Amino acid sequence: MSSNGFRHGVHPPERKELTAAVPVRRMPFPEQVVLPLRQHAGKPAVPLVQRGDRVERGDKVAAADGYMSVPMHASAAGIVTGIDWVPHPDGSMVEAVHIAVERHSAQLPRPRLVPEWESLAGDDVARAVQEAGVVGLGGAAFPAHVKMAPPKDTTVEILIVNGAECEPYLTADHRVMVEYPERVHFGTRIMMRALGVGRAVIGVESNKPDAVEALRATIPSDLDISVESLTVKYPQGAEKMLIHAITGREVPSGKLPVHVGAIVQNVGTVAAIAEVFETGLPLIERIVTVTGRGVNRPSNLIVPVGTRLRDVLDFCGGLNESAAEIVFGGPMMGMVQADLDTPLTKGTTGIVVLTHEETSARATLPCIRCGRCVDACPVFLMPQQLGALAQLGRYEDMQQWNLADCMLCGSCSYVCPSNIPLSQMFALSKAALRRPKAKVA
Amino acid sequence: MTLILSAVAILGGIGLAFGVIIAVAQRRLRVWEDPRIDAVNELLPGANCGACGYAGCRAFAEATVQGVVTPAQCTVMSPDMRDDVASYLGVDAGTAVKRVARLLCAGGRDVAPYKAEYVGISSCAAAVAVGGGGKGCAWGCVGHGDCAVACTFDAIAMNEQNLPVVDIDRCTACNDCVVACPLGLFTIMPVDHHLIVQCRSLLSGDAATRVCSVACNACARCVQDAAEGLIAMRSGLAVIDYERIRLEDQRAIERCPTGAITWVDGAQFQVLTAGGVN
Amino acid sequence: MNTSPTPATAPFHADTPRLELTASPHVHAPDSTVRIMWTVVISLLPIVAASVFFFGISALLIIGAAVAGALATERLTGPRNAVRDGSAVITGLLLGLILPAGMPIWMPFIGGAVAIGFGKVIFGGLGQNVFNPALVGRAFLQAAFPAAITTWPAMGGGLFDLRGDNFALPLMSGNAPDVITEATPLGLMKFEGTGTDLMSLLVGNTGGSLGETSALLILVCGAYLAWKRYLDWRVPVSIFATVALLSGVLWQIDSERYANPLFMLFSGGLVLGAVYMATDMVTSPVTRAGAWIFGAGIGALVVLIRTWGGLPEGVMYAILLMNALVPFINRFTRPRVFGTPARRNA
Amino acid sequence: MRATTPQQDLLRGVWRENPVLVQMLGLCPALAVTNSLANGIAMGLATFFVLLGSSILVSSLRKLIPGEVRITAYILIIATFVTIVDLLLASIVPDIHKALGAFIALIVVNCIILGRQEAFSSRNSVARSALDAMGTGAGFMVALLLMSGIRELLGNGTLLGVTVMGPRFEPWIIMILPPGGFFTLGILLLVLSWRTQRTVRRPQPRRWLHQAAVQTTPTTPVGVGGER
Amino acid sequence: MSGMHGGPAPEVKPAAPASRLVSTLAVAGAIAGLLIVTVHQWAEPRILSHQARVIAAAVDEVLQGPARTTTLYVHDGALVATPPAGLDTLKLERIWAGYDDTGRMIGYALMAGEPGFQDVINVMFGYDPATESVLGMRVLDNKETPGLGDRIVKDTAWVALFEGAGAPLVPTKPGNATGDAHEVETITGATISSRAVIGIINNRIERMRPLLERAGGMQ
Amino acid sequence: MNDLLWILISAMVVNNFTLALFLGLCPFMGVSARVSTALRMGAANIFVLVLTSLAAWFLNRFVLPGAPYLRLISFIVVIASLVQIVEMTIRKVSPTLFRELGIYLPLITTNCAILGLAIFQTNRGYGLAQGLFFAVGAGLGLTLALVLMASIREQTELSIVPDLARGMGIVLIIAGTLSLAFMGFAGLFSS
Ligand SMILES: Cc1cc2nc3c(=O)[nH]c(=O)nc-3n(C[C@H](O)[C@H](O)[C@H](O)COP(=O)(O)O)c2cc1C
Ligand SMILES: Cc1cc2nc3c(=O)[nH]c(=O)nc-3n(C[C@H](O)[C@H](O)[C@H](O)COP(=O)(O)O)c2cc1C
Ligand SMILES: Cc1cc2nc3c(=O)[nH]c(=O)nc-3n(C[C@H](O)[C@H](O)[C@H](O)COP(=O)(O)O)c2cc1C
Ligand SMILES: Cc1cc2nc3c(=O)[nH]c(=O)nc-3n(C[C@H](O)[C@H](O)[C@H](O)CO)c2cc1C
Ligand code: SF4
Ligand code: SF4
Ligand code: SF4
Ligand code: SF4
Ligand code: FES
Repeated sequence: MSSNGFRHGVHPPERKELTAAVPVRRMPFPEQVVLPLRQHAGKPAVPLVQRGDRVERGDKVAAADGYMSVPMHASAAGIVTGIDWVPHPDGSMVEAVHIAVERHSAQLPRPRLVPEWESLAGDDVARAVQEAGVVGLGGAAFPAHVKMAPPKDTTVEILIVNGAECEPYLTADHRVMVEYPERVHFGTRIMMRALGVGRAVIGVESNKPDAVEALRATIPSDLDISVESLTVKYPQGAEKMLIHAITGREVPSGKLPVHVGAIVQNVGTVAAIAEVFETGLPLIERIVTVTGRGVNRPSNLIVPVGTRLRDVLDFCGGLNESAAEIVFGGPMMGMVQADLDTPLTKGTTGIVVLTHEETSARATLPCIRCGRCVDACPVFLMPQQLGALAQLGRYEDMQQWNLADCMLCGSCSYVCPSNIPLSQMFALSKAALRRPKAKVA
Repeated sequence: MTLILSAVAILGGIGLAFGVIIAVAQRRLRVWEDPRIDAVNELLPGANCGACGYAGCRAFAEATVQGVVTPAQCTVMSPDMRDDVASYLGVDAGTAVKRVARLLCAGGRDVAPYKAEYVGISSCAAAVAVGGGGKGCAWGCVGHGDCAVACTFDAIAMNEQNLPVVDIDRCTACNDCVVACPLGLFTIMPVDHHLIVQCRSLLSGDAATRVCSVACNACARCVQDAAEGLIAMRSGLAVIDYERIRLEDQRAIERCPTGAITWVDGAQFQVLTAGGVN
Repeated sequence: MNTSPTPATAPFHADTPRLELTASPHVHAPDSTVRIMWTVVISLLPIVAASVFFFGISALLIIGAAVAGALATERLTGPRNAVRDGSAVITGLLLGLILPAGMPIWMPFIGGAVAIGFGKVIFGGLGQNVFNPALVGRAFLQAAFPAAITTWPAMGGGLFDLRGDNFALPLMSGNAPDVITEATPLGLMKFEGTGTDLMSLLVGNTGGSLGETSALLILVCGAYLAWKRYLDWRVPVSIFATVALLSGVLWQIDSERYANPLFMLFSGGLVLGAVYMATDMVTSPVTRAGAWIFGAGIGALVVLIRTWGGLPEGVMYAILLMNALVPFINRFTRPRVFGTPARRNA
Repeated sequence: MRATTPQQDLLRGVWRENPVLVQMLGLCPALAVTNSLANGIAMGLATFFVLLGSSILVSSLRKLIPGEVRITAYILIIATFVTIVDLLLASIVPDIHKALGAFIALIVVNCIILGRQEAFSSRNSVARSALDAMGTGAGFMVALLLMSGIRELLGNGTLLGVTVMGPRFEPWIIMILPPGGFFTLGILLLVLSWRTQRTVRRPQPRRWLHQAAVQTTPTTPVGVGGER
Repeated sequence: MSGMHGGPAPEVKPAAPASRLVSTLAVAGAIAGLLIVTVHQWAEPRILSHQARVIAAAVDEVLQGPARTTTLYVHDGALVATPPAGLDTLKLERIWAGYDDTGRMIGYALMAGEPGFQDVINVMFGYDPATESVLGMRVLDNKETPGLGDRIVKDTAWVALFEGAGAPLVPTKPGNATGDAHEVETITGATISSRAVIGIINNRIERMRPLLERAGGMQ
Repeated sequence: MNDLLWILISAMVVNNFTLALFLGLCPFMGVSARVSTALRMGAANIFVLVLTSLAAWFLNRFVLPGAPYLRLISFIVVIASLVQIVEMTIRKVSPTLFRELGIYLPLITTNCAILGLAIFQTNRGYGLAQGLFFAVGAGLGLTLALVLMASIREQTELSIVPDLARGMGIVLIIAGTLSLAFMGFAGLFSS
C-alpha cells in the first residue's frame, strides 16, 4: 500500500482557500483575558493569585498540579479581577482567572533568562517545557513535556512532526510552516535532543506545496530531518494514520505511538517549544485560524490565550447574518460553541463560523447498509453494525465490534447517505460504558 | 396367541431393559438443584432491575430460598406478590422503607432559558456533549428525558416545562435514573425527607439568578434559619446534611429569595399538564 | 418522548444571532439515500420503455399494477412519508419487470403488496429487510400461480393489443391466452435441448419476462449506476465471472448436454438480476470481500439450479438464498481492525 | 400458589394459553397437515383423544410413577394411545389416514402432549387433568381449524371439498405449499398480537434516532426514518 | 420455549428404589403391548383388505377391466405363481397378470416408483409384452405440486394418452406430435412430472422385459 | 446420481426437514435466536439423528420383524430413554459439554424430526448405510435451517421491527420466505 497515505478515509471539500494565503497578524490585546484553570488534558492548574493582584505579561498565575498538568501564565499585563466560573469550550463551566488588561501598558514581559537548552539533560528540557506551560497545539492539548520523556522501557526511533492539518478550513499549522520554518526546525532539534532520537520526519499534506517548499529549503544541514508530502485525505493527521503513512507501522490497538517507536508532535507545538528557548516566554499566545463563510474577515491571528470568542470575532469584522454555528477546531471534529463569552484556550486551533446551508440538519433515514461507512472508516470498523447496536443501547456488544478503537474521526457520519450521526452515537456509547453500572441487563 | 405374547414380551423387555439402565444411571449420575429457586424466580416480577441489590431476579430468588434476604427486599413486587413468595417459602415477608428518586433541579424552561438551539439526537447525554446542550445554566436539567426513558417502571414523565416528574407511587428506587442523568441531577432518598435544595448551580448572586430565576444564589439565609448544622453553604450552594434530617422544619425555606430550597411533601413538582412520555 | 426545550426568553446576547448546536462532523457528503433511490428509478425507465416496445401496452399494465401494489402497501402499512424515499417504486418496477406480460394485472398488484408487506415493512421498512422485496413478491407469485407465471407470450404484435387476459376479474383466472405463447430460451434449453442465438439474446427479441429481455440495455443502465457509485460493481462482475467459469467448464466437458457460457450469461433473468437485484445494497453484504463472495455464491447457485434443478431458471432463488446468507457473510468478512493482530468474529 | 378454578383449567388452554398460537408448541402438525380442512379436523380429533386419554391415565397413575422414569413412562402411555388411534384411522378412514401420513405417528412427540403431562397431569387430580386436557385439546383444535380453513379456502377455493369461491376462482397454490403454512400462521400471530397490542403496551427499547431529532424550532427538519 | 408454566413447584421426592423403576417400566411396557396388540388384532384384517382393494382397483383399471387376474411373485429372477412357503408374500415384489373371459392373457400390471419433481411418484401401469404396448396408466401416489404436477393424476385426457401407446414411450412437446404410436405429449407446466411418469414406465419395462419374455415362453 | 449422495442432498435441501417437511419446528422456532446456540442445537440434532437411525435400524432388523405395529412405541421409548441416558451421562462426565449441548437433548427428544426420521427410514426400507446418510443429511438440513434463521434473527433484532411483528410473527414470515427460497432446489438431480 502507498507509502505516504493510509487506506479508507474521506475527502471533504477543503475550503482552505479562505485563509491559506493570509499572513498571520497579531491581534491587539482585548480589555479582558480569562484563563481557565483547565486548558489541557490532565489535572487542572491551581491558582496562585487572588483578586486585586497585579500581574505582568508572562507571569505564572497558576501552578501545575502534579506531572500530568502544566502551569498557566498571564497572557497580558493587568489586574486580577477574580477567580470565577466561565463557559469552557467543551460546554461545561470552569473556574478561570479573570484579568482586566491594563489599557496603556507596553505589555512587555518581565525580563527573564532564556534556558540554556544545549547544557540541559533531556529531562531538564522537558521540565523547562512544562514550566512554560506548553501543551499540544494540535487540538488534544496533551501536555507536551510528557511526550518528551517517554517511559524508560520504550525506545523512540523517530520523531514525527504533524503538519498534516487534514481538517477542512484550518490553516494555522500551514501558516506556521510557511512563515516560521526555522522555528519549526529549531523546535524539532530540541525535541530530538530531549528524546535522543536521530531521525525526524515532518509530515505535510501535499495540498500545502509552499509549506513543503519552505521547510525543505531551511532544513539544518546537521540534522536528519526530512519533509514528507502526504496524500490529501482525512484523517491524515490522526496520529495512527500519520505514523502508518510515514513508517508503515500500525500502532497496536489500545497502545501508544511509542510502542512502535514513534512520537508525534504537532508543528505548532514544536514551534511553541522553540519559542520558549528563543525568547524565554511561556505559552501565552497561539496562532488561530478564524474562518468560515459566516465571518466577515477570515484571517490567521496570533491571539493571547484567554481572549474571549466575542473579542476575536469583533476583530474579524463580526459575524454576518448567514452565520449559524461557531466551531472551535475543524468542522470534522471541532467543538461547537454556545456562548460568545467562551475564552480561547491553548488547544484552540481555529474558529470556524459555519452558515445555515452548511449546517442545516438533514433528515435522518434508516441505515440502508450501503457499506460506505465501512469503506470510510480508517480503522476498519463496521460503523453500520456499531450504529445499530448503539441505537438499542447494547453497548457491551459494541465492544465486541471494537468500539474502543473508534477515534471518533467522523468519517462515517460524513459519508452516510442516510445522514445517521454515527460518530456522535459512538461518543455517547463510549461515555455510557464509562458510566458506573448500577445493575445487570 | 403367540402374537400377543411376543408383543408383551418385546415391550415388556424394552421396558425392563431401560428400567434397569435408567435406574442405574440415576443412582450414578444424578445432579440436583433446589427446584424452589426456579419456582420463586417464576413468582418474581422478572424486571431484573437490580433494585434488590442482586444481579437480576434469579440471583435474588437464590438468596431468598437460602433465606439470606426477605422477599420485601424486592421493591418492585406488589404486597400480595410478596406474600405469595413468602407463603411459598414459608418465611416472613419482611418490610422496607419507601425510597424514591428526587430531582435536584427546578429550572424548567419558563424559569431557566436556553441560550442556543441543540439540534440532534434527542437525548440529554447527547445534548450535554454538544456545547453543553444550550441550557443557560450548565448544571441544570436539559430536559430531553433520558431519565424518563431509563425508568423501567414508567415512574418518570416530562412535564411541559421539560422537567421530569417522578410518580412516587411507581418509583421503586431502582437507581436507573440516577445513572442515566448525565448531569447527576437525581438522588435516591426516603420519601419522608422533606427539605430539598432543588439546585446544583455553583454560581452565586446575580450570576446564578441571571441564568435561572429559581437557582440557589448562596444568600445563606436558610443556613441561619435552619436548625444548627443542618444546612451548610459550600462553594455557592446550600447543602443539607441528611444525617441530621430529624432536625428539619419549615422555617428553613421561609426567607429563601428564589425558592431553591423547598419543603417537599409527596410529589416534587406539580403533576404534569402536557408533554409526558408517550 | 418528543417534548423538547423551546426557548422561553430571548437569547442572552441581544447582539448576536441565535446559535445552533449540532454534533460534529459539521460538513456532510452530498449523496443522500433519497437521491440514490430516485436515480435508480430513473435508470430503470429505459428498460421499462424497452419492455413496452417488445410487449406493447400489456407491459405497462403489469408494471403499473406492480408499482401500484407496492406503493399502496408502503403508504398504508409503512412508516409515515416512506413512499417519498422512492425505494418502493424501485421494488414495484423491478417486480413488474420480472413478470410475463400475459397475466391478469391483479396478480402483479398482489405481488407488489406482498413484496412490500412481507418483504419489507414486516422487517421494519427501508433498509431493514433481509430478502430482496421484489424477489419475495416474485417468488410468492410463482408459488401461488405457477401456471400463469410460466406461460410466456411471444414477441411481436402491435403496441396496443394485449398479450393475455390482463383484465381478468380480481382473484379470477384469466381466459386461456388467445395469443401465441412461446417457451423461454432457457425453457427450450432445458426441455428441448435447443439453444437461442446470441444476437437475439443481446437485443432481447426472445420470449421471457418483461425486463429479462434486452441484456445490452440493462448493462448500459447498470454501468451508469456503477459509475455514480450507487451500485457495487463487484457483485455483478463476480456473478458473471462465476457463471461464465462454471458453465464454461461444463461446456468443455460435454458441449452437447450443457449450454454454452455466453448463452448462460445472457439468457433469462441473469443480467437484470445481477445488475439490479443482487446489487440492492440493503440485501447484499456491506464489505468488499463480502460482495465478491455473495456474487460467486449467486453465480454457482444459478448454474446449479439451471443445470440440474427442476426449474428452467434459478436466478431469483439464487439471489434469495444468498440474501439469507448475507448476515453470515458480513460477519465472516469483517475487516481486520487497524492495529489488531488477526480477525475476531463476533 | 394461587389455585385455579375448574373453569380456568378448562378454558385456559383454549385461547389465553393456546398451545399453538400462544405457546408455539405442536407446530409441526399444525403446519404440516393443515392444507385441507378435513385433515385439520382429523388431526385435531386424534390429538384430542390422545391428550385426553394420556392425561387421565398419567394423573391417575401419578403416585405410582417414580420421578426418575416419568418421561419414559409418559411416553409409553402416549405412544400406546397414538398407536391405537393410528390403527383405528387406518382401518376406518384409510384415505384420511393416508393424507395425514406419518403425522399421526408424530402425535407422540407433539410437544403439547408431553408438555401437559409434565406441567399439569403429573401434579393434579384426574378430574382437573381431564379438564385441562380437554381445554388444551380444544385449543389445538381451534388453531388447526383456523389454519386449515384459511389454507383450503385460498389454496383450493373450497371448504371440505365444496367449492366456495366460485368456479373461475384462481387458487393460490402457495397456500397449500409449505411456505403458505408458515405465512398463514405468521399472519394469524400478527393479527393476534395486533389485538393484544391495543390492550397492553410493551415497553420499547430506546432508539435515539427514531424519536426524531430535537426540534427547538418547527423549521428544523424531523428525522423521517422509522417514525411511527 | 416450553409449555411448562403454572403448576406448583415439584416437591422434592426421595429417590425411589431401583426395583420400582424397573418394575414400573416393565409392567407398563407389558400392558402397553397387550393393549396395542389387541387393537391390532381387530384392525389388521380391515387394513389389509383395504390395501388389497386399492391395488385390485388399480390393476383392474390399467388392464382395462380384465375378466380375471392372478398375482405373480418375483422370486430369484423368475415369476412364480406360488412362492416357496415361509416367505412373507407381502415382502416379495409382485406383478399381476390379467386375462380376458376367453382366458387369453391381456397383459401384466406393473408397479414402479422414481423421483418426480418433488418426491417419488408411484405408478401402476398395464403392459402387453406381445404388442409391446402400454395398456393404461394410473398414478398411485405422488407429492407433486398441486395445480401443476398433480395434473398427472387429474388430467384424465392425458392419462388416456397411455392407452395403447407403444413402448418405449417418447415424450413430446405439446403440438410437436407427429402421430407416431410411441409419442406421449408432456404437460405444459408440468413437463418434469409428466416426463418422470413416462421415464418410470420405460425403465420398469426395460428391467422386467427378460422376466416377462421368459414368463411368456412359460405359457 | 449416486444413490447415497442423492439421499443426503435430498434430505438436506430438496426435502429439507424443517422448511419442506415441517419436522422439528418447535426447536426451530425456539432455539434460533442466537447463531451460537443454533449451531450447538444443530450439532446435538445430528448426533441424536444418527443415534436414532442406528436404533431404528437395529429394532427393525432384530426386534420388530414379527410385530411391525409395535414400531412406533418401541422407537420413541428407546430413543427417549437413550437420549435421557446420554443426557445424564454428559451432564456427569463433562459439565462444560453439557452446558454446550446437553441442555438441548431433552428438547430434541420432543422433536418430530427424530421420530420422523425413524419412520421415513423404515417406510422407505433404507438399509444401514442409507439410513446413516439420510440421518446426516437431515441433520445438516436442520442445522442449515437453524443457523440461517438464527443469523437472520440476529440481524433483524438490530432493526426497528414494527411492534406487531415482534416475537414469533416475523420469525414465521422469515421461515416462510426461507422455504420459498428453498423451493428453488425442487427437482434437483431428480430429472
Ligand atoms: C481524526 C483526527 C484528526 C487529527 N488531525 C490532526 C491534524 O490534522 N493535525 C494535527 O496536528 N493533529 C491532528 N490530530 C491530533 C493528532 O492525532 C495528535 O494528537 C497530535 O498531532 C499530537 O500533536 P500535539 O500533541 O502536539 O497536538 C488529529 C487527531 C484525530 C483523532
Ligand atoms: C416425547 C417428549 C416430549 C417432551 N415435551 C416437552 C415439552 O413440551 N416441553 C418441555 O419443556 N420439555 C419436554 N420434554 C423434555 C422433558 O420434559 C425433559 O426431559 C424434562 O423437562 C427434564 O427431565 P429430566 O430432568 O428427568 O431429564 C419432552 C420429552 C419427551 C421425550
Ligand atoms: C412452485 C412451482 C411448482 C412447480 N411444480 C412442478 C411440478 O409439480 N411438476 C412439474 O413438472 N413442474 C413443476 N414446476 C416447474 C415449472 O412448471 C416448469 O416451468 C415447467 O415444468 C416447465 O414446463 P413448460 O416447459 O411446459 O413450461 C413448478 C414450478 C414452480 C414455480
Ligand atoms: C442499486 C439498487 C438496487 C436495488 N434493487 C432492488 C431490488 O432488486 N428489489 C427491491 O425491492 N428494491 C431494490 N432497491 C431499492 C431498495 O434498496 C429496496 O427496496 C430495499 O430493499 C428496501 O429496504 C434497490 C436499490 C438500489 C440503490
Ligand atoms: S453509511 Fe450509513 S447507510 Fe450506509 S451502511 Fe453506513 S450507516 Fe448504513
Ligand atoms: S468515527 Fe469511528 S467508526 Fe466512524 S470512521 Fe471514525 S473511527 Fe471509524
Ligand atoms: S428510574 Fe428512577 S424514578 Fe424510575 S424507578 Fe428507578 S429510581 Fe425511581
Ligand atoms: S434530569 Fe437529567 S436526565 Fe432527566 S431530563 Fe433532566 S437532564 Fe435529562
Ligand atoms: S411438534 Fe414437531 S417439534 Fe414440536
